[in-house]
Amino acid sequence: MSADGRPVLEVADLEVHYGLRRRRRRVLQGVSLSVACGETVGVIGETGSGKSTFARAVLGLVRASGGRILIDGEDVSRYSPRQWRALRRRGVVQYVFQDPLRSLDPDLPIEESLIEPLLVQGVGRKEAIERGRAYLARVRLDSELFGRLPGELSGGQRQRVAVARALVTEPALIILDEPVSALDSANRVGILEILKELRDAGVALIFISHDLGSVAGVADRVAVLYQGEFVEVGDARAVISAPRHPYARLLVGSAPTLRSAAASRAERDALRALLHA
Amino acid sequence: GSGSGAGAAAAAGGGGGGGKTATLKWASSFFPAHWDPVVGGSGAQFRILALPYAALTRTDAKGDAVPDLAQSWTYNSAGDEITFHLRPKLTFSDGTPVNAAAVKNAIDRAKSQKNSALFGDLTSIKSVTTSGDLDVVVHLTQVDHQIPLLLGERVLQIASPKAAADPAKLDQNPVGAGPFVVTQLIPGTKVLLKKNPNYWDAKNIHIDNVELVSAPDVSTVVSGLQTGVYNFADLAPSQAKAAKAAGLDVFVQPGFNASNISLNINKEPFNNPKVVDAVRYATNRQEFVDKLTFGYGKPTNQPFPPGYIAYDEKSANLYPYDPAKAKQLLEQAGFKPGQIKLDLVISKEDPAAEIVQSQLAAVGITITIKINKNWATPFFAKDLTLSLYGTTGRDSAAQTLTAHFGPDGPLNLSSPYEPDGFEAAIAKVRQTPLDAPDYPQILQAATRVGLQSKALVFTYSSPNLFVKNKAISALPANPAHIDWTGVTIGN
Amino acid sequence: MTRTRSNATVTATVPAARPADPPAAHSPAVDVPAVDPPAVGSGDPPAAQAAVLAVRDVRIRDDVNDREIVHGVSFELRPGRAVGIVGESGSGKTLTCRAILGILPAHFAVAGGSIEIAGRDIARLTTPQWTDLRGSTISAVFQDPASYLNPSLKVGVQIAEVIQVKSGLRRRDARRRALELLTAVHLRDPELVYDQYTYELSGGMLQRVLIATAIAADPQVLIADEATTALDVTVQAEILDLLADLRERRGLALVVVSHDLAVVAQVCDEVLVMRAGEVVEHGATADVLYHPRHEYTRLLIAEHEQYGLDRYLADTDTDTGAGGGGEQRKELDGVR
Amino acid sequence: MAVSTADHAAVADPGVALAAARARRAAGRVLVTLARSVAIFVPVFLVATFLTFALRALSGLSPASIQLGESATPDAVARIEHQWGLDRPFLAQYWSWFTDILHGQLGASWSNGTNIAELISNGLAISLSVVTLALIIGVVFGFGLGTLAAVRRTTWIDRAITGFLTVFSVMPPFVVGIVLVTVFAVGLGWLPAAGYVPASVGTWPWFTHILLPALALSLDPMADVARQLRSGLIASYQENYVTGAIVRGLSPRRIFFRHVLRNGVGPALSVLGWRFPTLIGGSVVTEWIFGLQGFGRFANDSAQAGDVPAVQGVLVVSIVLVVTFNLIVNIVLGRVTPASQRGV
Amino acid sequence: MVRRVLALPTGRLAVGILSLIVLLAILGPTLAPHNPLGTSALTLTGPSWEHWLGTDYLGRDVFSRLLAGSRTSVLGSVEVALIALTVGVVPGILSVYFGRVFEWLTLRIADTLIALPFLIYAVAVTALLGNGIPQAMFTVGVLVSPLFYRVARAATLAVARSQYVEAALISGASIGWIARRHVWGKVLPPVAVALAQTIGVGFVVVSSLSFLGIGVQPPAPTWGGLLASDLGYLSYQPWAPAVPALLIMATVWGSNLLADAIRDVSGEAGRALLHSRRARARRLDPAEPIPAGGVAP
Ligand SMILES: Nc1ncnc2c1ncn2[C@@H]1O[C@H](COP(=O)(O)OP(=O)(O)OP(=O)(O)O)[C@@H](O)[C@H]1O
Ligand SMILES: Nc1ncnc2c1ncn2[C@@H]1O[C@H](COP(=O)(O)OP(=O)(O)OP(=O)(O)O)[C@@H](O)[C@H]1O
Ligand SMILES: [Mg+2]
Ligand SMILES: [Mg+2]
Repeated sequence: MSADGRPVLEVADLEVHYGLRRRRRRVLQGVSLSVACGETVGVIGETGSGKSTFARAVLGLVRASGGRILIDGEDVSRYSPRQWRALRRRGVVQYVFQDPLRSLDPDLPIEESLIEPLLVQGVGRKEAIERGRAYLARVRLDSELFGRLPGELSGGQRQRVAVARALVTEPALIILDEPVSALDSANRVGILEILKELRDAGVALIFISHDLGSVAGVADRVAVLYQGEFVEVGDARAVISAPRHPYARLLVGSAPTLRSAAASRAERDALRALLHA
Repeated sequence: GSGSGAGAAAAAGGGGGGGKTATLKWASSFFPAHWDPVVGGSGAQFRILALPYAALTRTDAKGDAVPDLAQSWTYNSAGDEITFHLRPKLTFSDGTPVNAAAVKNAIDRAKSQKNSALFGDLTSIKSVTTSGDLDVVVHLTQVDHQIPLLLGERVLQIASPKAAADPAKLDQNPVGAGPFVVTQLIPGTKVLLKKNPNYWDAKNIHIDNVELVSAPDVSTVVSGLQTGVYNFADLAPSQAKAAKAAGLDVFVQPGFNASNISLNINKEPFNNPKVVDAVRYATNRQEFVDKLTFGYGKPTNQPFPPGYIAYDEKSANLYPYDPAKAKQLLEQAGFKPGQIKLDLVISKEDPAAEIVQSQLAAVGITITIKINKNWATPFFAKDLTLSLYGTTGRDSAAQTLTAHFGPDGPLNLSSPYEPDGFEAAIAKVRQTPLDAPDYPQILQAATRVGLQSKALVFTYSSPNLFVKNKAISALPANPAHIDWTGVTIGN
Repeated sequence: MTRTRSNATVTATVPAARPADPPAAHSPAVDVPAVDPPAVGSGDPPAAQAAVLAVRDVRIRDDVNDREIVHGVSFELRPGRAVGIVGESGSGKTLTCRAILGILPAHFAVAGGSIEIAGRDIARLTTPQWTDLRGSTISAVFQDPASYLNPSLKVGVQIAEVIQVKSGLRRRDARRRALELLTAVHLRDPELVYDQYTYELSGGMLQRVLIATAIAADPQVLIADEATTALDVTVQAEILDLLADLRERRGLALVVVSHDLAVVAQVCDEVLVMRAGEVVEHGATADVLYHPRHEYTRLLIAEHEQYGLDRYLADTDTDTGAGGGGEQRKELDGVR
Repeated sequence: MAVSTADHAAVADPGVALAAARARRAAGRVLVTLARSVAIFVPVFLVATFLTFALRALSGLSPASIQLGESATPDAVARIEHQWGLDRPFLAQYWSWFTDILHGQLGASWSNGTNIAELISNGLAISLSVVTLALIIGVVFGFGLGTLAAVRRTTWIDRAITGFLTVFSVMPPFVVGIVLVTVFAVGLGWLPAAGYVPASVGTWPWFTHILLPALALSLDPMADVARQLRSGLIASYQENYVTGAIVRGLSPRRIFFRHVLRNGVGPALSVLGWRFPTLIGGSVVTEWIFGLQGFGRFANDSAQAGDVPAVQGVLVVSIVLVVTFNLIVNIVLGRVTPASQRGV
Repeated sequence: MVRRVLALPTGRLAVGILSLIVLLAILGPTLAPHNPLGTSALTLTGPSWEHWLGTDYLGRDVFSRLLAGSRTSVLGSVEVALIALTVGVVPGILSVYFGRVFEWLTLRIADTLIALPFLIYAVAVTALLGNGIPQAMFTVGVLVSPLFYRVARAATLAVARSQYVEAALISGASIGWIARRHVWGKVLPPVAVALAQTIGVGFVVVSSLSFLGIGVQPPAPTWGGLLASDLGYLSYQPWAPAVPALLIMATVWGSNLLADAIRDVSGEAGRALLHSRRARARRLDPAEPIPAGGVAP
């Protein structure tokens, strides 16, 4: 493990609410996590458990209603928009959105979307294009696609563009929200290998995925989010192979593998019952 | 299906020939805003107010005063007191008797009511007394033989004193002793009247109902008559051809309208008499007649059309059209072409202004036309330098003359200026009985003096044009008045 | 030869070993008990064994840059069977599915080959015939379920609508039937869900609603294009159960597009592997996934295995021997 | 038998309860829309009335010039202005005017001293008849044409419709009016050229009298509705849920009426909300042509005469009309597309 | 965008018509064969060699007046559109970013202006505050500005809530950057559509006002003014209104066509349209615009 111990991200007691007044609902509560340089933390959990919300809170896209977030040692929980902008422009954090179609400007060719972070940082256009293309090649995207609009790509192609965009500024922390869900296994491995390389280069990663195999393969640690709380955090292999919390067990049990089917419905129902008990 | 629409229209428009009810459907561009004659003033609406109201006198085809509610009148020998003898047993439509008290009330109201628009016309009248039930004695401030003409339909339509006790109410519910009685009135838009059986001359009124509405755009008036929505309307001269083509009667109501260019000699550059003269010479009256009245009007350099009793033939050629001379005068006055730049302020769009503009431009005076809704305020406060005005004239020529040339005349933009000798000439007119043989000469002499005024350049007289369905018989040719006596609506 | 299923609930016992028939010519003798005959009366004799969907050498062309995107896809699908399509991203899987449904994007066209649904060539279908066919014979579920439902209609109403139109039931009966379907897809509170709008439901719930709509008119073929990609594995498991259930009970034939080989392995009888518009390998699931012949397939499987859960579960089996779900699993009895 | 009825009742009961709950929810939604619209209405009303009132101060007009005619000497003017209370401070005037408005008093006309509220209500019946008919014609034909164009889009039908609509919508209303009169009244003699007959006299005469002006007025909303509907429908045809509906085997007709129309109709409906003020405005011209003594004619006459209180009254009434109409449109919109209630 | 518009036949037609009109506006006054203000004794004559379109009621050459009036007319309605644009778009975009107070205020003002029937208001304002095209234009411009406000705001809102803007934010983009790069492109097409529409509205309103005798400043000719005055002399020159009416209609029609073309080619739908056109051109069998489902997916 190449984690050198210095935390890039520290989240303590994070609490997030959505909605106003009567519709106000708590989505995250008491979430704490610390990610060190070169460490990869996988986040798995139920649909709607708040994984994306966690990411968005860390990135300052939603306001936390409680708790503290430290990025690179800076407490960003009370940052003004201006401070946020300064922090982001340094390219410290990046995010791969869960929905690549909606996170790419539908009217801009993908190349333009890709180099945007570089242009914002003040990199010259020519250089930005060069660097951008290098990353597109790295995610194995055909050069003839560069000029297309996002709507004209297949799901997987879009997803790779989104990943390339997050990598292009070489940030210290990347949060990836389902970066491989729409990819075939070959391309997935490609991306996962890139992630591993990044990790080895000292980049901290938060890897949100439904694909337990990928998580287990890439992450050092895994956090299981269930109804807005981390119910289990621990060494990746340990959590995947021997989950303790009933939900984690249900999760692992529900995943089919190439060689074995998922647990039967009866077994899963039993675990559910345990969960609700 | 499709025919019934037309049927409905035709039924509505047929006006009931064949002995049925005769209905006059009149689309008027001058729908009265006020139905209290005192408030309504003496503008063009008096023709409509004459439907429900009668006056002491009216005018005949020659423009002379003839009896209306008063069957006769007598002046005292000094000429400063006149007694009107009313017809007996007349009532207003609310049943109040038409008596001397009612007439006194009407005159007093016109002189003193707060919102009276008439008090300026009645300066000759000192007071009114009654003598018996039917005799009204009017005491004058000066000898004035114009009173029978003055107290006609134009200035003194008489309302029921009972109704007039509440002038605001009267203003929306006219009660008079005229040929018709208002049955329904929608302010500003529509009024329904029926024949007044108690009108003194009711036997000569052959119209049963009148529907008077405010007219639509000029371009659709004719089609309204064509399809029977109306059978009588005011007509813009430009539409006369269309009306004739549609088989309608176009007729010219004689009148004494006259339009003028008003100058203010108290202001630059008209304080220079040469500039005023230049304007006089620069005016081509025939052009106004041709382009604005489509041949229905007449050029005039006086406040009435040629042929009117006060029209002074001797002055007819006073300042003939001579642009060269106009330029020369301007040069003499020290103005280079284009140096004079003036605003011509008018109240609403008017092609006449464009003609004035082009004629003055031809002699080197640059005019900018300014349309100002607020025009009346500066005009009557005599603050404007240059404007246009058109008057419908008065039954009393003396009144017309003083309005234009008198020192306080509302139409004299150069107040308090008046031409030399005008006051004396007018006084002489007033002192001359209307039937005196030398009355016309004296009157024309007054006109001649008045025309020395540098404040007014008269241009043309436009006619009162009307269009009617052929079913309506010819109207009496009383100048400026619309008189329904004897008019029939048949097939 | 024949495989049997013990009970209605799907267990992990999926296809028994099957002879490696040439895929296009499956022996008609196989399995599947009591399947409804095709609902659409075609000229063909109502043979239960006839293919409900036959795709023959379908080519898809992009008219804009005049290029062929898909170069010949063929497979046949019989009632109760499931075919999986896996392969490279951008290889034309979605386009193939859309071609089968007759809903290719504007400037794409089927340039060659034929597609038969329940014995009818779709190239010759008129609009009303298409309307007849879709929903009741063939239906589909896509990724991104929210966008495939009308945001301004209650979801229940949209299910009932299909039932009303397709089965001619009256409103009240359609509603009852829709509620049954919502129960059948394991939604917890069908009455409540019935009256909700798309934006009030989570992704997993929506996907289930969408499946309920898709199967409302008892289609013979269901196309599931990455229908479970966005879902977490617990929900995915339930949806896969549901699909298996439908196969079992109604003889529904499935086309499953997925990147998750494990899902395909669990659900499908037969697999197509696509790459750059080309079918590189096609055969029974067990053959293709466990004895891949084509190099790309091998790569695909190897890559899958590299991050496959099996590794870790296998770890457990040997290392800890207890705890995880691993040892409760039944091995897929593929040809090992 | 008995069991089955009991069963039935048991099934029916929750259904009824649910229906009631649904009805309550719908009513709640309407109330919310209402409350929201009222919340918008109040500031709109305040700002608009203030603007309206400020007009008089800015115009410098006075009743004197209207009333006095040739006797408008400065003295007389001052007298009249005092009588109308125009020599008081601006805000005091505004306040009394505003409180009067709240009591439904629009004051008296400068030109004839009549109660403005009365004058306006006289004309309103006419204008509303015409505007409503115009709206109906516009909406019916607009929907028809827009739909046809959208369904047959990029074909010659679409092009013909779009062309037709643009040509008609760009004709100034007075030209349309005069053409209609010339053709249908004078030429064919089918319909009266001008005037108005109240519905109490007879529905048919009433209808024939308002048909031409309504037609003249309807072209603009027709074109607008059709155009909005066309693009709304086309956009909504591109949505995935249409694909979804196709895949479910719904007929094109059904897809159109139940799915596409419902979502595509939003912009066209909100345009309608917009159109209403324009129609009221347009009635100024049509009424002037067709000799109708309606609201628009009154507005024009008062404005031309410089009758400020009347103009203010007209504006206040039109604001109220428009806001009310928008309220209705909002409620309809809310019912048709509940999704639109989210967010904004 | 320009190229895409030009790729459509309707776009080309619109641009053609509008360039002619613009040319007319620029050159018109100098092209006039007669003095447009010069009266003569020949009134209301029919077309002749000397006066191509005859003369008006004051004997002025109608053709010259039309030419001379083109600049004022075109500038007038462009002025309306530009006033509406500036008054509407800027607060429309800012309302999304400038906080709740600003948002609330501008929304209420926009609501208010919408609630004012603009023809009535234009009549009122110009009648009460003085005649003249500028006043009328200004009033109309301000009164139609909510159209721009709403359009701009809606487009901006949609963009502001979108994930790609969030993506840009995460990269540290400033509001200005986002506005330039993401918002502008989305706001522009609907604004262009609104602009083209407003030019049309401007024309119609100004000619309506002229018809009512408001907003004309004689003797300067405008198309609307000519049209309105021609209607008064129908019995002499029944054909006369046709010419200014056609000019007005052509302009309005051109702008509407342009608006439609912009709408058709903008965004994803536009690209799809162009693609399908290109595809159809390539395809040999012509008739298959609608896919088998009967409706376009
Ligand atoms: N903008 C929002 N407003 C209100 N509620 C929201 C919003 N965004 C998300 N939620 C709700 O918050 C909860 C958590 O959502 P989130 O997107 O974080 O889930 P997730 O774990 O990422 O799920 P998935 O695996 O489906 O992506 C969900 O119940 C969701 O419905
Ligand atoms: N609307 C479109 N316009 C242009 N090209 C398209 C469009 N849709 C798909 N393509 C192209 O067609 C090819 C096949 O696309 P398709 O969506 O079928 O891929 P896929 O196999 O489903 O991939 P994925 O697994 O990534 O979803 C891709 O190269 C894609 O870029
Ligand atoms: Mg998420
Ligand atoms: Mg796909």
